[in-house]
Amino acid sequence: MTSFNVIRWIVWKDFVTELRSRETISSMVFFALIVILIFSFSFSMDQQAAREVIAGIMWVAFAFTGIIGLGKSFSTELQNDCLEALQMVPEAKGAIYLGKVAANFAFMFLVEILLFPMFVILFNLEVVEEISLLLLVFFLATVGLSAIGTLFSALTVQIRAREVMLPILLLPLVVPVMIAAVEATKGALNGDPLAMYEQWLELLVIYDVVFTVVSFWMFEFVMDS
Amino acid sequence: MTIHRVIRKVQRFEGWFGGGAVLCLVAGLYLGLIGSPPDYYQGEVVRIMYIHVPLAHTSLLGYTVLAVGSLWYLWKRDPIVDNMCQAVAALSAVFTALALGTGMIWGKPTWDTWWTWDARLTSFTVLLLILIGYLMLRTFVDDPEKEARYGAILAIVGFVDLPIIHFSVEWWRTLHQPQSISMRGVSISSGLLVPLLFMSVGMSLLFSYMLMVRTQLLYLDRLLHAKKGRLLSQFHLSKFDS
Amino acid sequence: MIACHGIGKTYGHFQVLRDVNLAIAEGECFALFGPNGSGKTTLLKVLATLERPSTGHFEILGMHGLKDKEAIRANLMFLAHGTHLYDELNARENLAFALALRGHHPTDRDVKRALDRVTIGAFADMKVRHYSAGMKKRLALAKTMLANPKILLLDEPFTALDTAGTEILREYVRERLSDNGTVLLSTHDYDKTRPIASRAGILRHGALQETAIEELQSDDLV
Amino acid sequence: MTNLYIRWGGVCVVAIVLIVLTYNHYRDNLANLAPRQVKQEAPAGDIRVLGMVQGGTLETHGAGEATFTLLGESASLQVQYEGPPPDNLRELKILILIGRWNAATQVFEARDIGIVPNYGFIAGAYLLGLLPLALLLFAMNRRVNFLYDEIKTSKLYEEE
Amino acid sequence: MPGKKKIGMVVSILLVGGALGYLALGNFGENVVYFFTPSEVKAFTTDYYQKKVRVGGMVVEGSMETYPDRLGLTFQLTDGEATIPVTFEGIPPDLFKEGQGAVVEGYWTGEHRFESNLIMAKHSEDYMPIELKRAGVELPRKDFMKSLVE
Repeated sequence: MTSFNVIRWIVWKDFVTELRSRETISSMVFFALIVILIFSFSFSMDQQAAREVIAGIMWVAFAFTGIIGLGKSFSTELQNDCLEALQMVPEAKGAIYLGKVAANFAFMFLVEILLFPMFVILFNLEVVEEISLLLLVFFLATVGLSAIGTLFSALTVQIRAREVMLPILLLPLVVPVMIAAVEATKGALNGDPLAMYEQWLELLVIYDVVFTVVSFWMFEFVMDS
Repeated sequence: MTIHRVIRKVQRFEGWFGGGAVLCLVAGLYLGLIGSPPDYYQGEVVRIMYIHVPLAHTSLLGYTVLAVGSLWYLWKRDPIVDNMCQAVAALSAVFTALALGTGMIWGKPTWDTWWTWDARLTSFTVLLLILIGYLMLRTFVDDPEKEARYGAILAIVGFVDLPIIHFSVEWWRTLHQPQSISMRGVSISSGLLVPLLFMSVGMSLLFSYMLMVRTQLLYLDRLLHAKKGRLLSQFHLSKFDS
Repeated sequence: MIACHGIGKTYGHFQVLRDVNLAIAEGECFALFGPNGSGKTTLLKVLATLERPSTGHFEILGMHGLKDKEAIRANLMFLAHGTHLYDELNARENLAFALALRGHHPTDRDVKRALDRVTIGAFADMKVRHYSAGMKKRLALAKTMLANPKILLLDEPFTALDTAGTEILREYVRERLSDNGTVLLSTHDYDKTRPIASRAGILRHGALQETAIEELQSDDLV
Repeated sequence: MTNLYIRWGGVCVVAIVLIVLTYNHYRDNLANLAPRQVKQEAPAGDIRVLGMVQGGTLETHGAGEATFTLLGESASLQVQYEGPPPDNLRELKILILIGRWNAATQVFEARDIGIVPNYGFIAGAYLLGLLPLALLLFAMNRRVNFLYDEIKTSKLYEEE
Repeated sequence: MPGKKKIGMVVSILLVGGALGYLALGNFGENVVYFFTPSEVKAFTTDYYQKKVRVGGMVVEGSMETYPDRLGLTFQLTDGEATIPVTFEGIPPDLFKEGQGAVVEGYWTGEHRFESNLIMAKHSEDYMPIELKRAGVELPRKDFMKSLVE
C-alpha cells in the first residue's frame, strides 16, 4: 500500500509544517474575522433580517478564507522548488492529490468550526437544535470546495498571476456548492422542516463524488506533462 | 496524425459552410422578420427568439466541442486540436455573450426587466465566466504545451460541472420558459417554427465556418512564430560560429 | 544509460533546445557546459521527466521517456537548483518525507551515516530554515545518497559548495560511476568538473556540440 | 485580398436589401398616437393609440365587447371595444388600440387590440446578435489572408 | 498496474456518469421542493406557517380582483384539486393573467391566506400566430404542472 503511505506522509508533512509556522490557519481566521466585521458594518441587522442573509455572509467568508488556504497549500511547495520533487514521485499522482485534499479539508473545516461560534455570538443566532445538521452541511460543502480547489491550486501555482487566477477559475466552478450550502444553511438556521432543503444535501453529495473522481484523474495532468 | 488529415479534408469544404450559412441566415432572417406572423401573446417581440435561441444553442454546441477537443488533446497531444480548442473557446465566449445580450433585450419587453437572476440567465453567466477564465488562463502560461494542457483540464472540469450548475440554479430560481422543442413534442406552430429552424441551422453553419477560419488563423500564427523562432536561433548560432 | 533523439523545446516563441542528440553509457559522467540561458537546465528538466519536449524523444535505462515516466522516476534523482527541502522540517524529517514518497524507508542508522558523510550530522534536528545555502546543498546530497539511484542528474552541483563539500560530491559521483551508474551534470566550473567527467559537450543557443574534455578551454565556457 | 472584399461586399448588399425590405414592411405600424394627441388633434380615420388600461375600469360585456379607460401620460380616453375576443386585454397592461376617434361622443371606438410592437428592441437584438459576428468574422478572414501572405513572402514556408 | 488503472477508470466513469445521470434523469427532480402545489399548501402543518415558500399553480379564471386605490391584487391559485387565495402587493408582471400559470413567493398565514410579494409569471413555451389562436387552435399541450417544473 505505497499510495496509502504517500497520502499519510503528505498529510503528516502539511500538518507538521502548519503546526510550526501557523501561517495558513492564522491568516484564514484573521481574514474571516475581518470579513465578519465588514459585513456587520454594512448591514444593520435585527435577528429576523440576519436569518435571511447570514447564511450567505457565512459562506462568502468561508469560501474566501478557503481560497486563501487553498492558495497557500501549493504555494508553500514553491519554496526550494519542492513542487518538482512532488512531480517526480514515482507513484501515481492521485495519492498526492488525496493527501493534499485531506490536509486542505482539515484546515478549512477547522477554521469553519472556529468561526461558527463567532457568527452565533455576533449575529445572535439560535442554533442549538440543528447543530448536527449544520455540521453535516459544512462537512459536505467543504469536501466539495477542497476537492476542486486542490486541483486548481496545483494548476494555478505553476502559472503567472496565480493569486488572481485561483479565485477567477475556482469561483464559477463552485457555484453549485455555494448555492446548495447557502440554501441548506439557511434552512437549518431557520429551523425549517428537513423536507424543504434535503435536496441541497443530495446535490452536495453528488458534487463531492463527481469532483473528487474527476479531479483525481485530472490532477495527473496538472502535475505531469 | 489522422486528425490532421480529417481537419485538412474538412477545411477544403470551408467555403461550402460559409455559403450555406449565408443562405440559411438570409432565408431565416427574411422569414423571421417579414414572412412570419407575430405571436398571439408576445406580439412582434417574439421575433427576437429567432436570433436569441440559435445563439444560445450554438454556444452550448461550442462548449461541447471544446470539451471533446480537450479530451482528445490530453489523449493524443496533437497541437492542431489545441488550436481548435482555443478557437472554439473564444467563439463560444462571443456567442454566449451575444446570447445573453439578446436575451436581455428580449427580457425588457416581456419580463419588464433587463436582468433577473433567473436560472438560465445565471447558468449562462457562469458558463461565460468559465470561458473567460479559460481564455485568461491561457494568456498567463509561457510554455505552449502547459498552456494547452491546463486549458484542457479547465475545459473538462467545467464541462462536467455544467449540468450540476444547470440543475442547481434551476432549482434555485426559475422564470425562463421551458424549452419549446423537446422530447415531448414541439409547441411552436409551424409559421414560427420554420424561421427558427433556418436560423438555427444557419447559425450552426456560421459557427462551424468561423471555427474553421479561427483554427486556421491560430495554426498559421503558430507556424509563423515557430519559423521565426527557428530563424532567430539560427541567426544566433551563425553569429556564434563566425 | 541515457539516449536523446532530436530533442527540441520551445517556450512561447523562443526555441530553447534544438535537435539535441546525446547518448551516455553506463559508468559514464557527461559534463554539460554552456553560457547562461543556453538551455542546460531545460535539458536536465526534460530528462528528469519534468517537462515534455516539443519534438523528439528520449530513453532512460531503455524505458521510453514519455510513456514509462513512473518507472524512470524510480531510478533517477535530480539534484536541481532548488534543493527540494521544506524549511519548517528538520533534516531527519526532510529525509524521511522525501524518501517515503519514493517508497524508501531508511533506518535511523542509514540516515545518521548519510548525514555524517556530508558532515551535517550535528545539525540533524535543526529546522532547515536556519541552514546556510551550502548546508542545504549537502542535505540534498545526503537525500540523493540514501535514494542511491542508477541515474543522477546534477544541475550546477558545485555552486554554494565549499572545497570540502565539492570533494564529498565528487567522491559520491565516483562511487556511483564505479557502481555502473550514469551521471549527467551541468556546470560552469571546468576545474572542479575535470576530475570526474569522462565526456563533455557545450550547449549554445540550444544546440549541443560534443567535444573532448581535454580540448576545452576555460574561455570557451563563458 | 480582393476576393475577400468582393465576398464581403456581397454580404453587405444582401444585408442592406434585407434592412430596406424589413423597413418597408413595418413602416405603416411605426406611427402611434398618445391619448393626449387624440383629444387635441381629433384625427379622422383609422388611428393607432398607445396607452395603459386603467386599473378598475375594465368592464366586459360578452365575448367581443368591453369598455375601459385608456391611460396616457397626461390624458385618458374612454374606450369602447367591439371586435374579436381580446386575448391581451387586462387591467394595468400597456396596449395599442386600433380604431377611430368619435369626436362627438368623446369615445374611442376600437375594433382591434394590438400588443406594443417594441420594434426598437427587435432591431437592437438583431443588430447586437449579427453585427459583432460579422465584424469578428471579417477581421479573422483578413488576418488569415495576411498570415498566408506573410508566410509566402517571408519564404518561411516549407512542408513540415 | 495498467490493469488496475483501467479498472479504476471504469469505476470512475461509472461513478461520475451514475451521479450525473441520477441528477438528470432519476426521480430526483420529482421530490425537489422547488415549489409547493396548492393542495400541499393546504396540508401544511404549523411548521410551515410564516416560512417563505413558493407555490405554483394556475390562476383561476375570473378570480382576479384589483384594488382600485393601490397597486396589488387578489386571485385564486389552483392545481386542479385544491385552490388557495393569494394576495399580492405590487405591480404584476406583464405576462401575468388569468388562466396562465404562475409561481408566487410568500408566506402562508395562519388564516389560510397566502401573502405574496413576488409573482413569477411563466410565459408559456407555446408560440403561434394570433389568427390561429383566435381560430381556437390549441397546440398539443403538455401536462400543465409538468410544464411548470421544467
